[in-house]
Amino acid sequence: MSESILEVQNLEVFYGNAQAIHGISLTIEQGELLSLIGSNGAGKSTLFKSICGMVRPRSGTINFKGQTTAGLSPARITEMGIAMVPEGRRLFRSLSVEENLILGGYVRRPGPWTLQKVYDVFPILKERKDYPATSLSGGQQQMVAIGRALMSNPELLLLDELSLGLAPVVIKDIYELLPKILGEGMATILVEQDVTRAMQVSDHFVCMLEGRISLSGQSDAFSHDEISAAYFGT
Amino acid sequence: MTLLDLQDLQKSYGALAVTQNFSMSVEQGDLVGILGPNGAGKTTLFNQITGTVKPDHGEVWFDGEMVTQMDASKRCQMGIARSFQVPHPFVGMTVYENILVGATFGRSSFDPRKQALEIMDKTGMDDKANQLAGSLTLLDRKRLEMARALAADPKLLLLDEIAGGLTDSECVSLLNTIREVHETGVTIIWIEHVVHALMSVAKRLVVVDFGRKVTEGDPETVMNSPEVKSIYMGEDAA
Amino acid sequence: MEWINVIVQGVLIGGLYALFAAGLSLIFGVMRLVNIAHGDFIVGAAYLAMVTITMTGLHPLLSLVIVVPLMAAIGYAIQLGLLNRVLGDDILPPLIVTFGLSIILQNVLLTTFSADSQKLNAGALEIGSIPVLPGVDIGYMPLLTFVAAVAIIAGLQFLFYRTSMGRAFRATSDDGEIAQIMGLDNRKVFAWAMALSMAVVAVAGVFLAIRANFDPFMGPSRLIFGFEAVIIGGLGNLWGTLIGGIILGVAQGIGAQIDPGWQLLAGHIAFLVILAVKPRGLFPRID
Amino acid sequence: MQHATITRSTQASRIAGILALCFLVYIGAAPWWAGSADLRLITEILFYLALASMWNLLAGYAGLISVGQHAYVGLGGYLMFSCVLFLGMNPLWSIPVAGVAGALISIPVAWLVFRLKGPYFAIGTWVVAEVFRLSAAQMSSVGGGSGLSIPVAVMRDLGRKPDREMLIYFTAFALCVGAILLVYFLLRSRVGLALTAIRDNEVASSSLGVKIGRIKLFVYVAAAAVTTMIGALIFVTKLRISPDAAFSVNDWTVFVIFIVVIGGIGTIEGPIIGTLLFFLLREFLADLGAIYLMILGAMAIGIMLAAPKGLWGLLVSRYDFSIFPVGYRVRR
Amino acid sequence: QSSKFTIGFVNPATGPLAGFGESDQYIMDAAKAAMAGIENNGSPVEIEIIYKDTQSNSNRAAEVAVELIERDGANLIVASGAPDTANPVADQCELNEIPCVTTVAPWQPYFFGRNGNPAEGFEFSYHFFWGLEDVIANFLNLWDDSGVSSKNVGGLFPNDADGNAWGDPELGLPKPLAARGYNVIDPGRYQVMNNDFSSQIAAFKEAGCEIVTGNQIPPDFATFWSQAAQQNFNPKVVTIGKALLFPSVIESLGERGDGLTTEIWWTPSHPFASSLTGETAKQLADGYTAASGRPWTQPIGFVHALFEIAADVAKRSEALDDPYANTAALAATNLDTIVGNIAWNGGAKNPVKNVVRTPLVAGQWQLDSGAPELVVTNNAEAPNIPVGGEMKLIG
Ligand SMILES: Nc1ncnc2c1ncn2[C@@H]1O[C@H](COP(=O)(O)OP(=O)(O)OP(=O)(O)O)[C@@H](O)[C@H]1O
Ligand SMILES: Nc1ncnc2c1ncn2[C@@H]1O[C@H](COP(=O)(O)OP(=O)(O)OP(=O)(O)O)[C@@H](O)[C@H]1O
Ligand SMILES: [Mg+2]
Ligand SMILES: [Mg+2]
Repeated sequence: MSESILEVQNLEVFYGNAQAIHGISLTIEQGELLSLIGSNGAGKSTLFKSICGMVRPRSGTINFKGQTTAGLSPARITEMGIAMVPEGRRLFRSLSVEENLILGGYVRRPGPWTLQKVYDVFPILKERKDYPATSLSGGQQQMVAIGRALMSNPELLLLDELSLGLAPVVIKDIYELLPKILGEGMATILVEQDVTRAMQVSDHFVCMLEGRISLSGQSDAFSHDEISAAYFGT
Repeated sequence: MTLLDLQDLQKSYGALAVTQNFSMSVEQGDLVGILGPNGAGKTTLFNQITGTVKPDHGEVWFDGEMVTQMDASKRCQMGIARSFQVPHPFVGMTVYENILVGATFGRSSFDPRKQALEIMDKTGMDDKANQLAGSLTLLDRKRLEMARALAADPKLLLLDEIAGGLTDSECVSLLNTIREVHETGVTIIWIEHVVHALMSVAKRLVVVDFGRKVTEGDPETVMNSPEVKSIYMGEDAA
Repeated sequence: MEWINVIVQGVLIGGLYALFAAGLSLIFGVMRLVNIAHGDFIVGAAYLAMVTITMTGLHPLLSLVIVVPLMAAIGYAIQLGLLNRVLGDDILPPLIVTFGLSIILQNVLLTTFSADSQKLNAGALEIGSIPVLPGVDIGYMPLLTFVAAVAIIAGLQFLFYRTSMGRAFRATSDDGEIAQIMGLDNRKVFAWAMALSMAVVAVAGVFLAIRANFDPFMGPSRLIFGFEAVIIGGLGNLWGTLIGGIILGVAQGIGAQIDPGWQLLAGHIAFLVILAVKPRGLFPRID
Repeated sequence: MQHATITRSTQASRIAGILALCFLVYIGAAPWWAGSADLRLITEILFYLALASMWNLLAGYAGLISVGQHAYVGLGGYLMFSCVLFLGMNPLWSIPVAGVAGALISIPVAWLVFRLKGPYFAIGTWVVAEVFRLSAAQMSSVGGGSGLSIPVAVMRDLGRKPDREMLIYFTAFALCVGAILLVYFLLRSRVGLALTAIRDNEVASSSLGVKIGRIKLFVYVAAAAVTTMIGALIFVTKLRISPDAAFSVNDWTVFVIFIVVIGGIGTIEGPIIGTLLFFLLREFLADLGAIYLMILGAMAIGIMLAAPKGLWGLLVSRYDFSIFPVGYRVRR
Repeated sequence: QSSKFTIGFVNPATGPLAGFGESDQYIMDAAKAAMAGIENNGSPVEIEIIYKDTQSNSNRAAEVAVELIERDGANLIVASGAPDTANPVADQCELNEIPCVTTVAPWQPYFFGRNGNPAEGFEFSYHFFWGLEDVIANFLNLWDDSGVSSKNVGGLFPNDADGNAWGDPELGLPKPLAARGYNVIDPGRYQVMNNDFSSQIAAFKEAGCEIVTGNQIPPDFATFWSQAAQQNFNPKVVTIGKALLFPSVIESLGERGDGLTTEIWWTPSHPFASSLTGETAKQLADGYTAASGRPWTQPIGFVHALFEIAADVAKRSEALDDPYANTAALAATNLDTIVGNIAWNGGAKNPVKNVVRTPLVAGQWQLDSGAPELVVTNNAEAPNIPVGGEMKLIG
């Protein structure tokens, strides 16, 4: 019996008539950091949305902690322990920084992450806690998005385009904090444009191309060229 | 002759500055590539050139006229056409009708129906003429983006990430189309993350980050600059 | 003195309009729903109060204890069972559904209660007044209505900006999709918003019914003032709604002073002039 | 490659077109086969069909959801009365005059309401209609709040009863057919192409050179002009006008909206189906009074839940088919 | 052989004017039963009554009138329920050449509102009700009875057919009131369903009015009346037309309904009897109360009279299927009905062609017995109608 926390099998997702995901299967173990790479429009965000219940797959199964998520509302899935940092941050613009964080803890799952803990990791957020969230700089906003996801004490954290629009130095900071953030036991899937960086932090990787998996395996098992071929489909 | 001249553009959304002191000029017949990290402000730059977004400060000159406050439709009729990064097809219309919109309302065209047919053939969409645009695959949506823009008979064509998600052979045929269009005298600015595609046609590259122009120059030099390697390619400058 | 009286009475009427508008503003802000049946719900609440009073013999103001939760429950059910299913980018389906509700409600009230106009009798409260200046008297009821409007708006403001439910409302209104993955059930959040809106409707209905006669068909003519107040104030701004109501009331009062025929016209014209100058209202909060 | 051709109709639509034409001729000949009562009913159906087509043009094609079109119906009525009473005009000749005046008046109104978007626009148009109603009530020369009747002598001048009815019928027929053809040809023209594009995506259409503001204004003014003319004719048959009747939101806007959404918004055929259904219901159920109205409301809700594209939309989604093709087909 | 006579009946059964149609069904059924044995030229007549609801909408009133004429082949149309119903129906009948009898609208808004020319009158439309001159005379009688000192009278006139006629400076109340020394304070026409009477109240207070008069719909009066109290305006006499017709309205005013005065067109104590059923006014009212459990209302008598006239025409017409013959029979009516004698023969009671004036008295709602009771307090204009009590001042 493996420790796999999430199992996706033969997933097919459509937007109207357009198919975005063509039969994807993957598993992730407890505590593992999986990086999901792939060019624009490969279907990474769509996969995340399917896991969270924001889009309904046409076929295939998603099992979280051995239990299917089919037919569950996104709210219910969040309660089960999945959280996402969405692409483009998508903070609530009429809420302050602190309110955004508090809302992240809406489901009140028990666990290590509290407001105080988030402020400890991102001290700058405490200084800005009463500002409207969208008045922060891009990097700070990304911190809020991460903090908001952590507040639900998830067992599986989905990070979509973690370093999108961030200055290199901010990215560096976040990546340095990443092990501390993830701590022990939290499984994580990371989507990242910055392939090299993603490979450095992850245990395994999956590369997607046009809705299919084009390459996957141990993060350190492939050369840069092999990965880039899978990435661009050359 | 300078076709497009951007002078000291500034744009912010609230506290977020997405275009900062941006100046750039493009000569008639140029083929300029723009690259930069996600969220660098490239698309926003296009929006300011086409008029869907008005800059907070600065001027846009096109074909010798100041167009900063002009409507998007007026600018299109002057000869600026674009494709959208997120394809915006008219989902309730067929492919042909989509292209016909460009041909009918774009820069002077005396027989829009015929022109739309020609463009459709040129971009290889003829076999999907009667298909509803809403039912197209991503790839075809992107092709349609370009076809529709071409139908408007532009002097300046703005392409926003149209090679993403294309296979190699598709990419080659796309590059051929772009070259053909360019040879007919159309000036092109192309935003692209597929660097090798961009490199193979662009005469000049402009790198954008945080809404600022980081470097610009001929493709080889730009791509080899340590700055670009680090901020864009995620490679160590060393 | 005459003009002072006009302004004072206009401000007081503005309180009533703000009561009509507060519930509208709430759901307009949270879910972008244009509730055409809002006016009819107000009238429905008045009838509900009437039935409650006949059955229990309570004072009209005390009947709120029963009418408010009842209306809130009705709102919750309507939202969950009906309106949630038509909410979306297109504003037309919810508009049509509430149009349909409006017509149904009017005719249900008509067949149940007949077209006779009704009134709730609040006894001495209704006719008493406080003389503030010679020629200027403030009636207890208009004052009470105004105070209720201020209290309700302050309450909603508190709820909206200081409580967890308010955070849920704002978050869902900002980005419903992401709110869901924070564990919020959009449909329930909307249902609560509608319940709250209907609780305010209940208060508005009872105050309206004490102030003046009501009949099954008077909803739409009240609704339009509510909408105007919301829009003048600016979307999503509750205090703006109160100011919108007051502007309407005072404009109508000034119009009436010139010629009673100008009373309503003056209110509408004030509305149109404000929109011509500020299409998003005076104090927009949400765009 | 150049032997590709563009067609705008299919075999099926041509056959349907011919059938529709036959039906049109049959309806046009109604004075010869219908009794006086049926003729009046058909006249009324034509009014509603024309009003519904105009509202559909606005809301279904141009995205202008107006809840204030009764402003123009009432305006038409009052313009007709003014022409008859003050200028001594023949009531039917006053109709084109009303149309022109309606178009002119709608321009400043458009300037005002176009500043508003979505729900604001809807409410704004309603308020404008209220302003029209209240203003009419202030004008004592046209009866103020009491209303006014057309002198019976004026109507008698139009001819004896059968002649007069035939004359009114043909005017209504011409207006209604004109309204539908206006929509049809407008949609087949570049305006239609632009409208469909705008409906699908405003940003993309304006980037392709579509002048959104101008097109919407054009459509609004055209709809206002036609609605005003229909209003003028409606009140020729009513004989009497009062602000509440002329600017009745239920009669001239709510019912019209119901017709369009029940039939299918954004199609030319939808309002036709909707109107027929509406009158069918009315014929059988109107005597139920309140219950009839409840049924109508429930139907509108039911349609929105079950088939948001209306009955015609439901049909089209099953069988791809159109009597009034406005699209383009490429054949080679 | 029997011939057929179809009576079309148009009235508001639903909507804001539904009060006027509240008793329609009862009266119609009773009338239908009573008309069973009618004969015309010795042969039995089969009477059919077709009822159409206007939904209180004057557009629809015109529509249903046409439907009755064209579809149902009505031989005679009867209608009541304020000018909003009577006028459009009469207009359609006039144009479509079908005889028509209307009531429950003062004759001036009926006649002049339809562009009537007193010299010519109408061809097919006939009307019976009282007129403004009656209302004025009665109101003046009431006020003279009251003995209030101030001669300033506050006027509340809405911008509708009734309000404009009542408030008209030439043809309405102001001129005749001035002739008797009363001065009408008229701030202007307000829009019906008004919710703020502050400016009127201020004007009345300023002028020291002790009398308020006008013509209002019930909701408007209720609003005015509670605002008056709130703003400390306490007139001694309040005489309002239309608003104070129905007992339910008075009931809804509670204590504040006591002492309000109004014109009275019909009561169970009117000394008339039905030509159709032989019932007295009292019997008719009691019958309705017994059947419906509701108090009597004034329109009962008038709606009943419509059917009396219809039955009379059916008896006398020379050819029941000929509109001209029916119109001629209608024009020649001379019938003692439950609202008095009706004859359009150019006598003293015909102010203009096609109109008969019915008697009008004035009275007061009194709450002495708990339930509101409409008491005739002045019958100077129609002495045959008995007085039921003394008028008292409000407050
Ligand atoms: N809401 C939607 N409606 C229709 N198509 C969509 C929608 N969202 C995504 N798509 C399409 O689905 C495909 C996969 O998109 P997705 O966003 O999952 O890609 P991605 O790998 O996350 O790309 P990126 O790197 O740009 O974030 C693309 O073709 C995209 O155009
Ligand atoms: N309407 C808007 N309101 C607020 N912020 C915006 C808006 N449009 C763009 N932005 C922000 O401006 C920044 C630049 O966006 P832009 O789309 O120009 O980036 P880009 O360089 O095209 O990125 P990509 O490579 O991902 O397409 C982003 O952070 C984006 O979130
Ligand atoms: Mg993505
Ligand atoms: Mg971009």
